[in-house]
Amino acid sequence: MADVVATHETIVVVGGGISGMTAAVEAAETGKNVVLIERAPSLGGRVSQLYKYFPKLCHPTCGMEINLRRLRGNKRIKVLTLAEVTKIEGRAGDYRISVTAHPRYVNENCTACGACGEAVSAQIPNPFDYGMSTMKAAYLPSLMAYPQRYVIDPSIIGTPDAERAQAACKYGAVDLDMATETFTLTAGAVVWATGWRPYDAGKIQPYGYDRFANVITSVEFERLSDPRGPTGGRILRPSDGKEAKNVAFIQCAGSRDRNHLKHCSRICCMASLKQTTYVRERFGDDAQSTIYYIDIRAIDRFEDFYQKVQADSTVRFVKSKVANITEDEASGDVILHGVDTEGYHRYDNRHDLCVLAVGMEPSVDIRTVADVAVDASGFIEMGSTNGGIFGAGCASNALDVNRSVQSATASVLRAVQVVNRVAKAEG
Amino acid sequence: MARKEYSFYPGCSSERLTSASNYMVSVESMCKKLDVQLNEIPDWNCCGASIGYAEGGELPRHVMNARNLAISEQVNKGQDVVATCAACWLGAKETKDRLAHDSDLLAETNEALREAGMNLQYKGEQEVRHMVEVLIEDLGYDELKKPVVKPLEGIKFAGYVGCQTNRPFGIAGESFENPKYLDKLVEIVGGEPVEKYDQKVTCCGGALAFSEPEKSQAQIKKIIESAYDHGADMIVTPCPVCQMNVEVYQGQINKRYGTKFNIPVTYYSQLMTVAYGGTAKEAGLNGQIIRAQRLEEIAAKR
Amino acid sequence: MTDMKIGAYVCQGCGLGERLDTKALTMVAQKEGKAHVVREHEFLCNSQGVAMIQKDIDEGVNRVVIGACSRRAKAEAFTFENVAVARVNLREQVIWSQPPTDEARELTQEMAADYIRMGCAEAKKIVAPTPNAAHGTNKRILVVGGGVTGMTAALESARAGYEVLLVEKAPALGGYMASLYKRVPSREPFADPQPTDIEALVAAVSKDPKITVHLNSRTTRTSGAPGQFSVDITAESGPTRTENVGAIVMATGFTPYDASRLPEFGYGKSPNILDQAGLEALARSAAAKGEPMRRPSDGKEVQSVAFIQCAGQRDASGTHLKYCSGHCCNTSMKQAMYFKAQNPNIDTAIIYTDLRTPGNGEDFYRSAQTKGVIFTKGKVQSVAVNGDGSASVHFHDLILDDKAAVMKDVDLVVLATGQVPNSGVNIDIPPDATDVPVTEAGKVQSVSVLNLTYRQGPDVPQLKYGFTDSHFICFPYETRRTGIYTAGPVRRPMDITQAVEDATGAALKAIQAVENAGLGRAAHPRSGDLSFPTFRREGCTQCKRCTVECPFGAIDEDEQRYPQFNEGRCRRCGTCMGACPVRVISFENYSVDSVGSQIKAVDVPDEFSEKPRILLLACENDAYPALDMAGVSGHTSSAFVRTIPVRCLGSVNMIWITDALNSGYDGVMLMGCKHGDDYQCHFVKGSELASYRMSKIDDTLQNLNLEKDRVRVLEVAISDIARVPQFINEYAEKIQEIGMSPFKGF
Amino acid sequence: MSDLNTSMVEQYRNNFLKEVEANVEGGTWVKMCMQCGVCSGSCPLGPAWEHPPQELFMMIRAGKREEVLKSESMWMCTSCYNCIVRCPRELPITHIMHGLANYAHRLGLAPKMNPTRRFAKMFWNNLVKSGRVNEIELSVGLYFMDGFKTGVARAWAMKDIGLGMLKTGRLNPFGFLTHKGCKDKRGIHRMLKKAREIEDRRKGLAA
Repeated sequence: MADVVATHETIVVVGGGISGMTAAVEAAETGKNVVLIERAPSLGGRVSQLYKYFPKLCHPTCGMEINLRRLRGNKRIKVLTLAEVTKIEGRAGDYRISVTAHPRYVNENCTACGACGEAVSAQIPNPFDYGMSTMKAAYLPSLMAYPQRYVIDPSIIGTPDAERAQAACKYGAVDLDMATETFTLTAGAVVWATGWRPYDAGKIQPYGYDRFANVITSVEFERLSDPRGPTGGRILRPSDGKEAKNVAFIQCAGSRDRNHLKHCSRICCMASLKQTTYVRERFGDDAQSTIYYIDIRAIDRFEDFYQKVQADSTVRFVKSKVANITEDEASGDVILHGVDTEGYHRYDNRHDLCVLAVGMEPSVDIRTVADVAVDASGFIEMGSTNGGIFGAGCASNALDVNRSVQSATASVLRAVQVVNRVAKAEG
Repeated sequence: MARKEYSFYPGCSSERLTSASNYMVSVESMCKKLDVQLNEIPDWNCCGASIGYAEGGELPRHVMNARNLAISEQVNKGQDVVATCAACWLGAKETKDRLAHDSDLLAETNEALREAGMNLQYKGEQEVRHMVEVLIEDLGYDELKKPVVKPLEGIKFAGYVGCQTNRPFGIAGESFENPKYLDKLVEIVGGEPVEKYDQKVTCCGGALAFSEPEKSQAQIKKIIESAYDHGADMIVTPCPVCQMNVEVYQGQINKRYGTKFNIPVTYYSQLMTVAYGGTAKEAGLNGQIIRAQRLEEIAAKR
Repeated sequence: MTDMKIGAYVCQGCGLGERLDTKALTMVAQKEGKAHVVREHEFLCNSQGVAMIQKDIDEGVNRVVIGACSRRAKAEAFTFENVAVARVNLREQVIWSQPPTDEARELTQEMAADYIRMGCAEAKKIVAPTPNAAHGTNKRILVVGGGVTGMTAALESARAGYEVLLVEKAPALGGYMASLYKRVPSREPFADPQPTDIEALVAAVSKDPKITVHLNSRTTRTSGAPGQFSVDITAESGPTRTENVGAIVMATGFTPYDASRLPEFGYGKSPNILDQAGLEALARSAAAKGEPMRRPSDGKEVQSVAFIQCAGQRDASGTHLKYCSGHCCNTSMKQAMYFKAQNPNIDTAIIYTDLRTPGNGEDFYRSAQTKGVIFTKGKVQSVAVNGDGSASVHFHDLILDDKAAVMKDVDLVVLATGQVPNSGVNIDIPPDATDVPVTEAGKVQSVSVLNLTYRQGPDVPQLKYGFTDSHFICFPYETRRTGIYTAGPVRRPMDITQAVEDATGAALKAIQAVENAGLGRAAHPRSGDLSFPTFRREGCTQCKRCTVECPFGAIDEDEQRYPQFNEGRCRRCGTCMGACPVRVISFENYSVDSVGSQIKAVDVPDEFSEKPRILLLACENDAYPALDMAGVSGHTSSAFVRTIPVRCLGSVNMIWITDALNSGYDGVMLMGCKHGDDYQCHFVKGSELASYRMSKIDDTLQNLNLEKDRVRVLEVAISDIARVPQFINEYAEKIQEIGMSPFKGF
Repeated sequence: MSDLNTSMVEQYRNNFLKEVEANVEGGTWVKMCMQCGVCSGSCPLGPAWEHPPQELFMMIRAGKREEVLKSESMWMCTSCYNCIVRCPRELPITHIMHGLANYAHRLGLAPKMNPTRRFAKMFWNNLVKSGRVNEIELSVGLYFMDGFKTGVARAWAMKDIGLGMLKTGRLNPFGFLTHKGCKDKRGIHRMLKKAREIEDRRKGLAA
């Protein structure tokens, strides 16, 4: 990566999701040089795996297109994909950042013509669909992938498949000799935007995510509802491919729970409210959605959306933390057991599918990389204690997309302050 | 010198001619085979059981358990306390747990303890553990497999863990909803565990067996039905209360619900004793009201 | 201006070479497109290909036509300094949208040829834009509002090295936060109320050499554009000074919802019934005196308090605020803790329907419970005031389902009322309107904050409920007034922690605005665009449509009532260009002519050819990418369609459609973004205006006596990858059905 | 027995909650409940509860002293600990239920004829007598607690089980005579007497 030029006036942004991309373009459009580092082979992050955003029910790719255009057209931004930050040393205005870059086995000659994908036969689980579908081992990570370049999966390196991929490429873009590189970058400030990961639903034992096929997570449900997803958006349940018209949503699956995550993950209520509209969109009046909740947290104008969903006759609300789930082995249906605490009503409700609104936890433990203050949940604490390293988006708190972008924009100013001080000092 | 020694708290139901005497017999045989020595706590008393709460209240129950632990600290120095009964284990462990976090309660407990003989004082020096914990953690599955000479081939066991061996403390590394250790033990002795036995941690209503028979028997029915549905030949359990309830009420349940239940309910220790080559008597199989014939046959084999 | 020299380049990579006769295409470029230089290349986007083009440029080529992949691909490779580039999308929208069969070959080639013609036609009409010389360069930031949001914005801007002007209408800095006893905690362990530290903030602002503070002052006139705003600051005492600034952060905060509109909760009937602001005052004065909190009515030491959540909020009926103010649950817990700190035996009950403490607020919730604050899920029906000054709260206990639950004889009742934004005048409500929204009525005053001299009104447009929030999830700082950013509770209901974050973000955007204004670059979403609208004064009929329709209020009127373009405020969407009936408005690289000539460049076969021609004008932000991705995904669509990307449907000028129909096209499709409440148009009003204009197309069609179906307007989202080709094919069938246009060959 | 019974309780005020916090095992946790109901849904005897745990907690906060203490509900607890391990707020619900039952029982408010209350009393007295449970005495005592006739009937209904236990050597027919129990019976009795005194002192209950 000798071609990466970074100075004490450079802002390094770690994480290429919505927060990181925002931070990168906002900083670059303020006239700063940026290196954007993403672990995956393309930018976009978790939001690119969402079908729609609440409360507008618009599509994440819409904003993504604009951000990518801003990014493509801006010479101040250098993007590194398949790269991970392993260590950050130094202080505000003078950081040395160790980076490990994993091989893509495809160079910049790639035109994304797709020939290698056709040549390869091996299928691998598709991470974009959380493994609910498979894809060729030479692939374009997504239709919106940036960089718009194919990836050869390491699993086929050294196999005839890899040779076939190389042979199929007319442009010498497939380079099987690529190897892992490690190098060090200089930076004045760091925006840490590594985002969140869904809480491990298997740990919530009473809900049997690890035992019952038709108990899935909210992020998986996004893929099931997306026309570009594994079921072409036809909400088919895993056990038998039957249409899931009667769907249960369990709130606080892992959140607000001393046995799991003690914080409230903020987005889950709105996410489930939104997902009832997917069921409605797909099955019309045959849809049946039930939300099991403790408190519906639809703050500020989100309240409008809550009231809109409440008005939908196909959606039921049950004030209850579900006690446990059992499976009807014959049908594969899930049966939720518990008590509606508004007036004490016991239920044993049968559903086609149960969606766990899983909580958010930071996707990376930054303490393994840098000396930074975090809260009890591992989110980066705001404040000056962190020198020139600033948390952005869900690395700093459980936030929705809009607040993540706000947070990213704010973190850019904090980074700009640092590099401007440096610039002044260096004259 | 045995390879392991423990301070042993048998509990009321393990005495001669009591409801779990067969458990006791098999535990003794099992431990002999495994070269584990149990040193009974002298003049131990009842744990009070969970049902003791109404009349006993809080402190008296803790005091009862503290007395046993204090005697153990005095007599069986440096040994972990081991119980075979879920209630005894839980009672003692809860007391240890509460007294460790509540100095007032500790003071009050010792104040009362002084009234008993042997000028006792509870210090909380010893761990309180269940026999199953000891087997899994101190010996380990591999060690437990070694002595097997008569694998219990072809017998399908529903591993019924029940409540108090499982909650709130449970066995380290096991989940409350789907603990696997009983199934592992069954595998080790060559038997076949029931996959997806969905009632393995259902409460048998033991505490209410006498006072609310119809309610507890409704629970037991679920437990047995699922065992049958999943093709089990026998039920195996680590808890004397569970064993007794699930075994002895089958007749009444059949009357009440017109079912035809007649499934043996055994202890893990009985399985191991037989697999280790012990006789039916050594395994306390003669203590089964519903005979565990398949086990007896294997035990009878040369 | 040197004479035009066009270079046209056709790539053979990615299967173009196999699927198309690229040689023939270069001929088309040369003969019909009048390209001076034409070349084929087997791999145009690689270094040699690019070098080849650069060489020609160095030798005089000043207009480049690239016949290769979509403009959305390989942008880095095909950007050349000071040279206008026309991208011809032969890959995604020609060979990948057509079946790879021999039968399809002829039509595919015709398609490609047309696009080459169009590319050359466009190249003739565009030049690489250069920034307007008149752009502003002032980099000072004006912050309106001296509360925590405004002070944070000022301080953070100053720390980045920018001069700041801070205007506060009150005699002191601090705003609402200064009236708080303590604040909700912002740090681990999120257990106890925290000092506001407002004094420290005020001190920091006051002594910062880069910040100039004007107290007792208002912004009484604001004109200009990013980089060159001119602002009158008028002090209460009279004098007005005029200052120049580059960008503005509006942080005017909120006013608590008027509790006297809640007689059912007894407000006004007894001094012991307060709103949250009233309770803060009580706590402060008690603390100042070093005394316990007492009942206002008779000074009795408080023994019991009931907090009523959502008082006049989350009201679906529309009588009160419809929204949730977000902070009130935490605030009531904090206030209950005031009492627990005074005396743990004081009964403090919080009556709520949904407890809303996101993030670490959950820790604060647990902490409140640990301190003995009691939470009751219930709906309050009424509060009765007793003779002794105490009150009885009547409510429906939702857990015990007791509709007649009563909390008797409580000393204090605190109403958690909501935040009403201080957003000035709602420019969308006509002055004589009768049905004013609650939020308007709830305001203490509805006088203008900024007093903008803009043609479209004195304040920033409001989104909903008076809040000046952005409607874009991905772009929270998009206001419709370029260079003016709102932050804090005026933008959206929020607590202190969020307001601080928001202020910092808004400050960055303001700084970004002055930096870009200084370079003559456009702001989001066409960030960096150097082109700007100009108009032929002599052709203008002063119809004012452009000044009315510009979604960003960028166009004023000069003293002779001619449009006055403030390109600093302009977002380059071209809505003005679409609106102009006399077609005098244009951009250097996008004009009525540059698109019109593409339309005319298409070779329209005669009516017996069985080969209809359909014009598709597609929004470049959503529809066009969807068409690209349809190609990538292997969806095929009619070969009779000719697509032209437009900046926004708002920029579509009627003449394009009538010209197309007159020159023999058989149908015209427009694909733009969703409009209405949940609009997705990146230029806010573009697609809405387009659909409004198109609603009038029928008359035009009648005059030409053409069928209604000759024009079809469609709303598409970027994710409609599979639907877009369907729309096209359905329309192509419809055209087959109604037959060829009678206008061919004229 | 206690002036607590005559104490006036205001609805939705904290005095009953405070009473519970002072006198009931685990009582200080009642205020931590957030009414999610996972406990109520997790109880194996759920349907038998007139007021499930989370509702009892709400009733305590609402000051419904009579309804709570006179309720049969907490007597339905089987001590299975499902509620404890699932509670997101870590309330020791099982112990609170035991504590409420014990408190109601000691105040003499618990339902007189509740079978579990009566069995629990008999069980405790049985084990206290010798320091260890005397199973035969317990079961026979149980059958005959409502008099000789019903006793005979109950015993008859249970005879199969009894015989089964006898045959398999799991019941001692002569247990009445031979049951030994602990050696230090007097010590144990003194110890328990003391414990009771201390607890009553703490809870302001006259011994």
